Amino acid sequence: MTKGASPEQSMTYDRSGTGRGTREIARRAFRTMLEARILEEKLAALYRSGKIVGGVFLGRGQEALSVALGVHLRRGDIYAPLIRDQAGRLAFGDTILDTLRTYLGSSLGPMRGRDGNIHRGRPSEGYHAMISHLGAMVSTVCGSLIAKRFRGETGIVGATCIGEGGTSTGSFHEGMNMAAVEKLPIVVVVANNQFSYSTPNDRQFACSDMLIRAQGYGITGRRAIGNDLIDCLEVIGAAVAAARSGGGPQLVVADLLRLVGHGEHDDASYIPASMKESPLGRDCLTLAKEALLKREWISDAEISEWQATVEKEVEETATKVLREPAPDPAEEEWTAFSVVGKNLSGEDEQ
Amino acid sequence: MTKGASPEQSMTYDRSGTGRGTREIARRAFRTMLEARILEEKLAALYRSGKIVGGVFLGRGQEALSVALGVHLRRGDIYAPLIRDQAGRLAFGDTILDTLRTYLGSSLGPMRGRDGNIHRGRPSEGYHAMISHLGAMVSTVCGSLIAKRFRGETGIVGATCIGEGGTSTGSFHEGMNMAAVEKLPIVVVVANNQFSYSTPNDRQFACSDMLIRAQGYGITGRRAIGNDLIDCLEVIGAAVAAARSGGGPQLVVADLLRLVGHGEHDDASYIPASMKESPLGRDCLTLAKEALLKREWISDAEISEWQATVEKEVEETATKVLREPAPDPAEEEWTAFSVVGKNLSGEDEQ
Amino acid sequence: MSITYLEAIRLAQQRALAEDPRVFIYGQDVGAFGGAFKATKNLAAEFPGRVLDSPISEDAMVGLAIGAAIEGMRPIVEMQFADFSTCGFNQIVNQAATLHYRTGISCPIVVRLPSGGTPGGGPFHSQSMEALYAHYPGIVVMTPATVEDAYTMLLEAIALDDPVVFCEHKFLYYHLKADKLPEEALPFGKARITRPGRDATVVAYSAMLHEALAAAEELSGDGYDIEVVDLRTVKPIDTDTILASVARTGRLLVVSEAWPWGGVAAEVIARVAAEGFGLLDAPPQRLNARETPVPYHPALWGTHRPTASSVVNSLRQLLEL
Amino acid sequence: MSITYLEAIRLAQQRALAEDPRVFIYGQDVGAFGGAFKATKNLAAEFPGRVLDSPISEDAMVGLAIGAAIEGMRPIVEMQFADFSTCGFNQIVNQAATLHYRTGISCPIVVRLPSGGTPGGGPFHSQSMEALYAHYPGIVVMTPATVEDAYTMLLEAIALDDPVVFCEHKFLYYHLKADKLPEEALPFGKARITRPGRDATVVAYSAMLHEALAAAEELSGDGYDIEVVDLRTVKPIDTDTILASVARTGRLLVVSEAWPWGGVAAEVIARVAAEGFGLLDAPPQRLNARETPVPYHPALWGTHRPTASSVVNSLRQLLEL
Ligand SMILES: Cc1ncc(C[n+]2csc(CCOP(=O)(O)OP(=O)(O)O)c2C)c(N)n1
Ligand SMILES: Cc1ncc(C[n+]2csc(CCOP(=O)(O)OP(=O)(O)O)c2C)c(N)n1
Ligand SMILES: [Mg+2]
Ligand SMILES: [Mg+2]
Repeated sequence: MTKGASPEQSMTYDRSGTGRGTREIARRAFRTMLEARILEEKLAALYRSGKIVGGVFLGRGQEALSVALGVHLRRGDIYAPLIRDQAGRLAFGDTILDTLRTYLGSSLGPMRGRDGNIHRGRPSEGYHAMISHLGAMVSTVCGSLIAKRFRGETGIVGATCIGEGGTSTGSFHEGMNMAAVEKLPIVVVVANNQFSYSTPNDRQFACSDMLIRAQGYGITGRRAIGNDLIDCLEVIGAAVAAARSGGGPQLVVADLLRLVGHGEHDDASYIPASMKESPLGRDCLTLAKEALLKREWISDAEISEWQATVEKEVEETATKVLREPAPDPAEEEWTAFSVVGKNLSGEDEQ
Repeated sequence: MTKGASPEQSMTYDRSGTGRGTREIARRAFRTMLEARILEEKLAALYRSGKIVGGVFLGRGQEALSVALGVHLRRGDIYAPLIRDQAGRLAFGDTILDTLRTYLGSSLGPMRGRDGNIHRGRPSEGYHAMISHLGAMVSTVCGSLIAKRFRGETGIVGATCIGEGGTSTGSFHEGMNMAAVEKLPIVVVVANNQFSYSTPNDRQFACSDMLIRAQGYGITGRRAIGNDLIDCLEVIGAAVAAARSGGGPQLVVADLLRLVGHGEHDDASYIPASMKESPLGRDCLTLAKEALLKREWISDAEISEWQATVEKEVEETATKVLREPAPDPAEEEWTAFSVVGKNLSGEDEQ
Repeated sequence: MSITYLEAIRLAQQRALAEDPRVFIYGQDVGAFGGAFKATKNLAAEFPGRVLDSPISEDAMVGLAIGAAIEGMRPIVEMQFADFSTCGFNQIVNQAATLHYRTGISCPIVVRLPSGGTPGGGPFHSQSMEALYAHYPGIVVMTPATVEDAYTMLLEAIALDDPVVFCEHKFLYYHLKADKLPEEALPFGKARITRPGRDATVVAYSAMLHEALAAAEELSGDGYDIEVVDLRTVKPIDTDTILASVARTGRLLVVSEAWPWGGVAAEVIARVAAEGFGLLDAPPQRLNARETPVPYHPALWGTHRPTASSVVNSLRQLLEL
Repeated sequence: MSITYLEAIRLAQQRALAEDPRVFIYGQDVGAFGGAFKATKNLAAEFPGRVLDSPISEDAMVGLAIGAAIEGMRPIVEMQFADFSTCGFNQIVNQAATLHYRTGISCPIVVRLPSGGTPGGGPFHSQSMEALYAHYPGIVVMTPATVEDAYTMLLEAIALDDPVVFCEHKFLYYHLKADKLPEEALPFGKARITRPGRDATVVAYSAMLHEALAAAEELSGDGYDIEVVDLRTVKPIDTDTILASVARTGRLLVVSEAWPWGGVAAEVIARVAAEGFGLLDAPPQRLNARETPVPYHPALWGTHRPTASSVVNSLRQLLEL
């Protein structure tokens, strides 16, 4: 994983657009959203054609929020993305190649066919590989930040995302409370897409506003407009900057809609048309394009060029990965122990 | 268990003291506090003399808060007390006899020597028997309330208590959120005694005020002065009445201090003297006595008489229970299955 | 009409809801959506207010079921995947399992676990957790392998006064079909001799029954006559039926999709070794999943779990011992 | 000087903190208070900032340790009682245990579980949870039975790259004493023949070692010569040492304080039956706790768990088989 992230990209984003970094950050964010969208369309196609087995879980409609976090992180930061974070992952430094290798189970990918789809990461590079159990990654990020504190590393941020449904887990609560007690530089972004799988929010929580929970933990809360890239960049940029400079944990809550099913097997027919047609249902990619065009930070020609470039890369990468070797059961070590345990045990000969 | 509770005792408590029930409720609450205090002193003595094995966990200093909940509950309500709720238990209908039998492991007690001390209850009478794992009883109370809702029973309340430390458990969070989603008539009382075992609040949570969490769950929050019986009766009385009449879940938070160790093995030397000497450290029993005497709701003579009566009952009951048979291993069924499972399985012959 | 294993589970719940007002269903997306696997499809509409979507709170889901059971209800909790039951583990093993012993009040809850591996399921959507729950006293653990058993055993689970962890296998959901559902069932806790034989006994359960049967079929081509026992319920274990089978065949192989350490296979062998030592003509053997998390890639997964062909290999070795 | 088992655990942590800057301790009341059992007494003062009180959040406590381990630390998590580790179960079995397999990054955390029964402990302060964790691939499970092992094995656990569940027995905390602590230790995963003998092998671990030794002593009065094997580490299990012992004695009894179903005893017997069948002169037997929650009353507790006298009974039966 070569992280695209570099120090200057985390300059505070400034809505007025006068700051030097602002335009560049927005451009990079938009390009990454495009990349995520195109890549995910390919994943869906590979799933439909039976090339990807298991499931495909997309972030369509949530790219603005996701990318806004990824784009503000730097080398040395910790990032534990969740289900709908293709855009944030790419911004943090994950690649089209690693994504496809993981979904297709290539033995050359970071997960070597052992785990798949969204359950990927490169923990040694600060990129945690989520487990499925929602909420579990909050405390893991806390732990990595504690380690950095022990080592005296400063100016570091840890970040994770979760859906509003995931906030109902005990694990999420324990992690948030712990982060607050330790005053860790963590940013937690809640993507409130109104449904957890099929379950509407009125069966998930009863507070009028999820953001109030920040106060309950004693941490800073911020609201972002989930399908507005400019707003997401600003709000999350501020949250990341605050955490980085000693402001303690930050909770960002953003309303939006996922514009696909929970997974590609799901037609999301439970999302009412009225909601899809409301402002919440507007596609963040379209909105971002309009906003950046209006500001003349990108041109139509550039977008077309980016689109073509990314499409080509995605297609070529998919073709390549489809030819890569599947993991060979005969070559596998078939042990869950690391080297030390393995050498000493002989447990695995059974 | 014969519940002392009767319908009129849950009349709304009225601080002005003009309501008919107010005086009676306060008198009964005070008498129960006295009973709890005397009983717990006996438990401590039995522990010191080696008669009680394992541990003894007392509620000294927390009787006002505890009793204020128990005294407002009725037959048909659900009550899941926790560690420091001797007073609330007695008010709900638990007895000196059952308490001593459970601590001393008598085979005639409700737990028959199988479980002990605070882990007692009579679930078939709405009195849940806590498991040790903190937070776990919130959802159990929710479940009993759901059952009553299914059966169309109304005017029912479920109640549970927890220390501020227990609010850090995922289990607590899940239960609170679930109660809010289901709009259940539950009252949860948090006894914020500043320490969970030895851990001070600044290592347990970071919010300036635990009460804010009520909003985060979308439920009503109320604050009580934890060592002020009159205030506790009023605030918890209002919470119970609100829950009973369809007002949904209620969170009551009260600051106080436990005036003993976590268990009788613990000298609580971690509690700073300054805190003990602060208003928080004032003994609720003394304060209640003063308040009731001032209002002329009780007299010194009455207190002396109650004291003598209870001391006698406690002594006599202890003497009796100490002579009761211990459970006989040879008579035990040694199965965890109920009748059906047992008859059908033969599992237990191993 | 052809009924799948999944449909049998749905129909059992439908019948229980219809016949017993104490029954309700609680779980993520089980309401209008009908559940992640559609095991509760249409039930919310048919039984208004009795099939309830829960928040993503496995601990509280089980806690709620326990509290309702105390008050006389018969709750069914659906875990979205067995693997997520680790988050409700404490309530199951420390509250539900101990309630009767501690208080004398029974705890008739059913926790449904969509279990076992499927291609592409990976480490967190594939687990077989029966041994975890069976280790604790007080929990009945069922592992139906057929459409008929899925139906009758789920009804049995709901009727039982003890907490039941009901391990239904996702791989069987759509693959397995039956013509009609039975009215009669084997008694609670009884194993079934699915295929009688003389040369060796294979004890299996859940999806592994079918691998064992396929292996037995293959070996019949070589003239071997393999007896296959379906445990059906793994806690309690029907040791008598197993011992009677081993008495006939003298050889035992236990096949399980779960990890070996302390699993059903270990427990069965420990019992047979202790109680039926003299019946054995050869060392009892087991075949389990490999000692790693369940891998994502189908090629790895196919090697990770026992299959008909690995059962055949194990049986050939056993027959030569 | 006389060192208790508990003090050995404290001293091992002290040494690890002194020698390895990557080590820190995290748990409820472990800081200034020194832990519920005083296993971290004075360590917070001696190593400022490295012995931290946690909130009552077992899931997050383990999660924090995992995240720190990813970044190269060597965290020790103290559960206040083993029984509460059910609340951190998911992080241990699904995150810590799978990390190396999934990502190639090892997860060197130690989770200390004050385990086992004591008089008056009751259902929720007495559990022996080794089998639960051992069932999952990727977790090392240690169960020291002596003061010396408590010390050296905890140091070994901290040094190990794999996650370790360290089951220290509360009953041994104060009862067991040694004169000094060893510098040398048996290799990782090796069982110890604590008492050599010819007539039967008793395999035990943790507190049960001492019941087994007392039983062996008693039976020596009758002229029996019992070999006692201390497993020390139950995952992995040192099958070779067990088989070698059974090869000498021909008879096997496994004693465990945990419940029987799928426990260490079942696993050991399954291995010996499969790999050492021909070595056995009699059916291998096990002696476990009874199939109920751990009872509160000492009289019940004393019958619930195996004791020297029940071990003697089991051995007498075994010797006559
Ligand atoms: C502890 C746990 N329980 C259940 C699941 C199954 N599950 C996976 S995604 C999901 C819905 C998540 O909803 P939300 O958190 O709102 O995220 P979204 O899918 O809307 O992005 C569920 C229930 C899980 N992953 N973890
Ligand atoms: C899940 C869980 N973890 C740990 C414990 C051990 N424990 C028992 S009481 C206690 C402290 C509780 O503090 P608090 O909730 O504030 O109640 P208090 O004792 O102050 O009344 C702890 C940590 C437990 N009972 N449950
Ligand atoms: Mg959502
Ligand atoms: Mg407290």
